[in-house]
Amino acid sequence: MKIEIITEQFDPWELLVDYKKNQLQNDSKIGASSIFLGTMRDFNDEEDIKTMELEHYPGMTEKYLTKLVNDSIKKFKIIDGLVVHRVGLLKPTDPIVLVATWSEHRDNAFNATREIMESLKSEAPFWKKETTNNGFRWVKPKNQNEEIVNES
Amino acid sequence: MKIEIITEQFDPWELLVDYKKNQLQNDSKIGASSIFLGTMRDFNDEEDIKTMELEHYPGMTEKYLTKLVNDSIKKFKIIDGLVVHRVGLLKPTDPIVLVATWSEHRDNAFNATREIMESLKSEAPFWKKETTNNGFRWVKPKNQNEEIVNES
Amino acid sequence: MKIHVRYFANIRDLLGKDSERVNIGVGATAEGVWNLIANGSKIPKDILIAVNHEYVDAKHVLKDGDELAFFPPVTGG
Amino acid sequence: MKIHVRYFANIRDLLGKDSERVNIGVGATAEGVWNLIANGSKIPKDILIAVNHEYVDAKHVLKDGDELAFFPPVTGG
Repeated sequence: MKIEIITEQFDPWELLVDYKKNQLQNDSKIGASSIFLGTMRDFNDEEDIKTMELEHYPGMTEKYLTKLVNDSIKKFKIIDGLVVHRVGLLKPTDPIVLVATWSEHRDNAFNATREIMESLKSEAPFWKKETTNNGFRWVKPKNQNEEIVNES
Repeated sequence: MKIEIITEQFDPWELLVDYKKNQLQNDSKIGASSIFLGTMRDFNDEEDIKTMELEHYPGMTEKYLTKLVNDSIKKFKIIDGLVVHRVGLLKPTDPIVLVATWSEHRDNAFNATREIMESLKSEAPFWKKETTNNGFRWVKPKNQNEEIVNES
Repeated sequence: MKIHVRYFANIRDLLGKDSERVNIGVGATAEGVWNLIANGSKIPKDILIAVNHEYVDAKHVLKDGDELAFFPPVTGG
Repeated sequence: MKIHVRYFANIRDLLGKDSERVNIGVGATAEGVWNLIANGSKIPKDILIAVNHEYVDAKHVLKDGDELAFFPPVTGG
């Protein structure tokens, strides 16, 4: 398992290759890998986005993500899981989050990666602040009718 | 879109990086990438597997996969999709199939990659023949109670 | 009519051939071709049939020059 | 009891500080700390509260030395 909060831009594929080489090497029990990558868009809620600042709660965030992956290992019987999440100042096209799970059969990895992403989105302590042409704004979660608090 | 039937071992991450560089470059509308990789296991239905031969129906297979991805682009409003499938003689840990979809929001890419994989599994003309310690056997689909036709 | 018939996977093993060209009367179905080429073996219940790279059922009526394929349930991915 | 209080995102902006140490009587709840530090602003309806890195509700009773955090709904991923 790997949980990482990363302050610099990262290459998701290089990271996956490294992880597989060092942790999952020759694991011929793996039949399925399900990977999700979230990347920064240059447009959100009808405004161009210039940059984005991602903040987290050091200590709690790592603990929460570790729990998420451990829960998935038990619930979905996955072989292993990885979550890498960027914080700091991002620009459009930058990777934000990488989730990967490995399992014998595809159902397990598909479901695990999906559930990790949904739980991360709704409960892991991260916050996004976007810079638009009108200043900055804290992003509000989508399930709250995509409201936005403007603080230009 | 890219559909490829490949006769040699392939590196899924290199392939994704190349595709993104050449086809999706600077696409700052992409917020989500959902990737599935199927790899060969060394164990199936209670027997060790030495090698596997993957056969397809040239022409029909490519046509069917193209239709699958086109259907997904329409149904899930994904930005782009890719399917690469190995044929020929495989050994354990070899990549078998890579599916990737790209979309603005995560729901679309998650659902598209999942549906492409399920349709590919149930309808795309590929057949697996496994070599075990007892000879070879044609693999039967899992929804048929995992029956196996032994032909040693 | 002339039909190009192809066999894959364990259907090919069963029949001992991978393709052939058959002559059959106008109005013949996919199943009709099977009965002609299979030396009396019944058409397998779970067989899949394609004509010109599209799935069809056993009652599908063929046209001259069609490519007809018989194969077992697929197991890719 | 001594409580270490932390604020994140727009809660930090609202209060103009990112952390502080407060002294409060035994039996105090998370909401009690909010009322002490927030200069009269009501506790936001959608606020999230954590004690020692675990989510709790506003009525959670604190212990001496706890780390208490207030933050808005999360928007990671």
